[in-house]
Amino acid sequence: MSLAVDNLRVYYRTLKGDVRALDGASFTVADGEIMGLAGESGCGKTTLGKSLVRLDGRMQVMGGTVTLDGVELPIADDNAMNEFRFREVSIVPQYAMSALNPIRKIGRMISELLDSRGVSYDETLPELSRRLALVGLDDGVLDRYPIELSGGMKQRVVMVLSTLMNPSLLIADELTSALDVSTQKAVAEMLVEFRERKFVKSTIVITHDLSILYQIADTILVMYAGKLVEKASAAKITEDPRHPYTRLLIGSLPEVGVRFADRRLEGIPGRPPGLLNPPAGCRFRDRCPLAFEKCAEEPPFAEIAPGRFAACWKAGS
Amino acid sequence: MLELAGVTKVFKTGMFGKEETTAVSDVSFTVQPGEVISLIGESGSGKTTVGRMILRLTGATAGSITFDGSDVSRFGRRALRGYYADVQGVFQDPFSSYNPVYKVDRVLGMIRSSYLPDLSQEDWRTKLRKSLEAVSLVPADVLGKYPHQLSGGQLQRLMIARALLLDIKFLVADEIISMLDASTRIDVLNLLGDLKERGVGILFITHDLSLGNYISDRTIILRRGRIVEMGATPKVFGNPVHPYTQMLLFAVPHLHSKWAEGAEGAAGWEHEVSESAAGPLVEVERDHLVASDEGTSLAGAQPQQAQGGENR
Amino acid sequence: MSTVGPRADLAATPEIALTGDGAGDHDLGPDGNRFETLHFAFHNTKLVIGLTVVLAFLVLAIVGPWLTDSTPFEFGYPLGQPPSSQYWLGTTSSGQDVYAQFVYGLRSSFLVGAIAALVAGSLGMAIGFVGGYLGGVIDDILSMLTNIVLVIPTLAVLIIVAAYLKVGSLWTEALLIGLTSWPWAARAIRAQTFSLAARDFVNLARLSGRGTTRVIVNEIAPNMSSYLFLVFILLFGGSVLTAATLDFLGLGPSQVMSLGLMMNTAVSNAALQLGLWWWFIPPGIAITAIVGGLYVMNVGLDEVFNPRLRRT
Amino acid sequence: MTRYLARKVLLYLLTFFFAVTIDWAIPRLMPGNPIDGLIARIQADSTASQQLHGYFTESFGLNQPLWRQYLNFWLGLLHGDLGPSIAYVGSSVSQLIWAAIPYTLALLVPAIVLSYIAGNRVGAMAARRKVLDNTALPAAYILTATPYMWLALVLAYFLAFKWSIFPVSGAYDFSLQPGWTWEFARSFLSHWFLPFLTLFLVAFGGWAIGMRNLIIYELESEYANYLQALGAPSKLVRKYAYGNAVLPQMSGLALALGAVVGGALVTEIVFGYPGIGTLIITALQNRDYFLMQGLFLMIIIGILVANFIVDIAYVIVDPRTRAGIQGS
Repeated sequence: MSLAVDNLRVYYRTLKGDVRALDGASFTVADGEIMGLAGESGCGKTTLGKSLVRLDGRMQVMGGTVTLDGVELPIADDNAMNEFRFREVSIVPQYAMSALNPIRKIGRMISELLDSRGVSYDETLPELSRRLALVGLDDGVLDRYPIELSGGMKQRVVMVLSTLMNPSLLIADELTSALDVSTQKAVAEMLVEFRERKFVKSTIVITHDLSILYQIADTILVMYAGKLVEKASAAKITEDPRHPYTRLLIGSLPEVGVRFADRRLEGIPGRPPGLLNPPAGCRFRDRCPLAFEKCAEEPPFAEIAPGRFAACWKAGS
Repeated sequence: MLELAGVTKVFKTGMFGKEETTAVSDVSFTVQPGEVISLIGESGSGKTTVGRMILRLTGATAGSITFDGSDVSRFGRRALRGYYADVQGVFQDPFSSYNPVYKVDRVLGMIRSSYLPDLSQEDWRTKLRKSLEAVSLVPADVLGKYPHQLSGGQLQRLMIARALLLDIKFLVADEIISMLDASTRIDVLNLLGDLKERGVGILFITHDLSLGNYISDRTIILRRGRIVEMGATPKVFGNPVHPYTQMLLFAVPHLHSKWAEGAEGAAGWEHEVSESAAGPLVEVERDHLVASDEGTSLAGAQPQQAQGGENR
Repeated sequence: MSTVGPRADLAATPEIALTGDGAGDHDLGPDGNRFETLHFAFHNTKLVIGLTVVLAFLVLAIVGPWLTDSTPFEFGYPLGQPPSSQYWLGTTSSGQDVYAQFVYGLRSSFLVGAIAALVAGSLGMAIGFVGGYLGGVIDDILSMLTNIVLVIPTLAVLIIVAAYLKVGSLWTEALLIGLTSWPWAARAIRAQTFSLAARDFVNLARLSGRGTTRVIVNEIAPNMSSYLFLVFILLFGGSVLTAATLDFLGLGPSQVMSLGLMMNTAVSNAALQLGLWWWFIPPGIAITAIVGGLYVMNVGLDEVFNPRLRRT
Repeated sequence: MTRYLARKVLLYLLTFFFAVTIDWAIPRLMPGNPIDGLIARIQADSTASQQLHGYFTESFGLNQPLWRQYLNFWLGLLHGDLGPSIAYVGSSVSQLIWAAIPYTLALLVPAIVLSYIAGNRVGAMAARRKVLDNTALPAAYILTATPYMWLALVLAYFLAFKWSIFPVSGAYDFSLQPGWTWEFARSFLSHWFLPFLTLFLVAFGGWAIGMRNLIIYELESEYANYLQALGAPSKLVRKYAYGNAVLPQMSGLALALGAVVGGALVTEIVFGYPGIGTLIITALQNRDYFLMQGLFLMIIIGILVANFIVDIAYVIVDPRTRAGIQGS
């Protein structure tokens, strides 16, 4: 089936009060869909991604539900969630390059992990080595320590491991940001390959790099200051963005070919609001050129056209 | 204005420097006033090392760096201060460029005490206001604050304002916008454009080809410490000759055109462009040079007179 | 007997407890973070308990001697009296007032601890800062020296030196302890300096015409103030332990009463056999409480400066 | 791997050379002549003291040029001849030391090993259970802050003098001859237990604290987060965290040797246990310079060897050092 998130709210508890990092997210991701989750730093995209797998440290679910393939995920209950992790919901973390235990051979670590989840390593080994080969790694990798591999190789091992149980939903958190251009393309295309080969049903790719999402994502969901701003197909969102923030964001990206001499691009003045006590109404109001009095009332994240959503009073026109 | 000739850097590591790694080998280029040169390379290409050598933060193992005719490596403490009055740097991580213990104003105060000690309070305040305006910062928003109270964009802009206080001739900008968000990134980039119009030469170090293309007049592509392609930006981007440059341009994700299917695909893991013998730079067309390694089709290339490359 | 500097077995932990996860957490910028730091400081049970214990004994060391007119070495009191209202801590088998010995002993322990910590701390800072900042061959030599002195059981050296030198005064004893207990501090400070020296604001200071010493003093040291304080606390605790051990061996100054000397005379006058527990129990409790208080304070402070350790 | 160990050996050889030089230099550079002090103690009349002075200067070879003395010192050292003992006239320093070493080792080795194991276990558990963290940890702080000699005094006073459960002084009953008899073993153990307990308790405190902090760091490391994100049970995560945390503790072990050895010396003195400690105190009281120099060297050699053993163990346990050498 698919993923359905309804009014999910996740805050960070701090000394000075709750940081409302994710303030009401409602969206769906169909089977086989690769949804890009984009936004600038601090917009809540990583909080959203993490809350679907494992809340860490001071994160707390304030409300909302998440259902995957018709079953509601107990995201607030860490232990109960264990059952779903790795099997139904999995993540390739931002720190993939240092996610492997340094003092264990990779093969041994995988076998200990699988045993702990009641899966036999020997049965999975053929499939594991097949998938390693798919990403350009030979079985010898299983016999070596993480320190002996390059950053890129470690990341690929983590990608294979995270998707080994064919999870229904995969979260890929800032997978390409630490990579060079050459390896970036290969990693991005691998995500598509994983979907084609049914290793994962639906994927959420979290990144601030819209051009990567344009290449591999079916749809793109843009976030700003803890709120959903716009969702549409990759093509539509880049060619015909409806929300003012998306429009300005795409307008400020220098495409290869655009030069300073001939066309001077414009950034977005000002800064996103602090999320300790965010302003009422639309949170982009004080930076938005189209702002008018109605913006004082928070616009719903509504469907403005088939398959297109936006949270702006003027987005519909 | 600035000229690098055969600059090489070899780092010594291990116990008493037994092991050696060559970070930069035989890099030569010149920068004219008011010219923006982008130095593009992936991580480990040595681009940051080149920037640090120009700023005399590390010494060059071989080759020479001359600024307005005098050799930078031979500067004593006094001459170095003079050099820093003309040449300044802005670094990648805004939050690491400010000492967290002090207010951000100290960064400007250091410039005043080292370079403009006898400036009257009045002149200093006007100079400060003018340079802050040049980087579109409102003094009240920025002065008297601690680094963690400002955004990355504001901090980088303040860094440029700091350099403007000295009416510098040359600026080394090392990945200055890679930590910034897309929306504020472009404003800082435009600032470099304004600096260019004020006649300041800029070395723009980046791994992002689209940024390099957007802001620079000439481009240098570095790979593992060596120049593989160099020349006028439209020529290098429009007609890439070296396979490495072609691969880079091919891999860059565009916003409006999908990656060409086929050719590269998932198999292209860290594909090694042929590790061939390093050939000298050969002029492919006016103001467009390419390293004549194997696999470089130099159709119609003329040997670069100055380099005396062999005739192909 | 305890080692020089903090317990070497604990020496392993300060390095870990101190470095925490790098400089990142230690340079909590003031203002926004100061509120948080102070808030955590007062609510950190370990810090509060440790501080009260240490301060209590400090007050006792200052005020104690004023409350009695007898002096540590004076005889003429009844022999072997248990603690009573007249002799708060009883008397020795040779008729000396134990209370007077105890409070004067406390004073010398605090004194030796402070001086030795200052000596070892400044040596550790000098070597740690220079080695960490300059790097290269100088750093290799200094680290080699540090490792050598670190491996040598500083106590054996102290025994030999003290035996020949006939330590006359607290100052010489403190100096000796300080000169042999600096290595682990030097290593901890060097590691911290190393990570700070790589930060951009250090390069920026150099670009503003600042020399090495000014960079170390104005840029690096202030960022480590909380860290240096922790180092001093551990050095202080370690020195008190080492001084007590030396005095117990009879190698400390014999004309100055110290807690270690008390235990030495107690043992050599068969206090155990005679059951005069009030002669040798109090000095041990004082040392354990002071040093224990210091270590608990250190952990509390480390939690305050380094949130990751906090058990919230 | 060999390169890693070779570097360590170089360090230890340098340290040894440096230590021997200190050991040789101290008596000769110190103000006053050791022999005057020596003779003053013997209170011989003036003429006899003149001959004695000559004899001792001769036997110490102090009349030779400094560099010659230094050479002799090294030559003597290499032959294991550390010179005659003054305190125990007639026996050589090496004999005395070889007699004392077994007892000190019998105390040290079990104390270090057992306290290391127990300390790490308790530290790891304390990181997990709040109740332990609030009881075992404070106790660990107090223990590790306790001066060895004082804990020895307290144990001696209560367990030996007051309730006389354990004997004090000597390593076994004087009436017995050392041999593999059951009776001798019982007596030996009862003499051995209190000094061992002293060393064990104080060292134990240090390890527990160290491990508790290390485990907390490891539990928040990236590999731990990743495992938990894949739903790994906390038992597995803790097992990995412990495995990683033990390594810095091992290098800490090398550092801690100096402290525990120091502790052993003082504890022996309190219990009159016939190890290196008692030998040192007699050497000090009798101004026996040769014995002191010999003891100092023995301690240095012992610690260097122990450090080297710990380094080898570290390389075996930590794959990074091994793999790092041959790694890609």
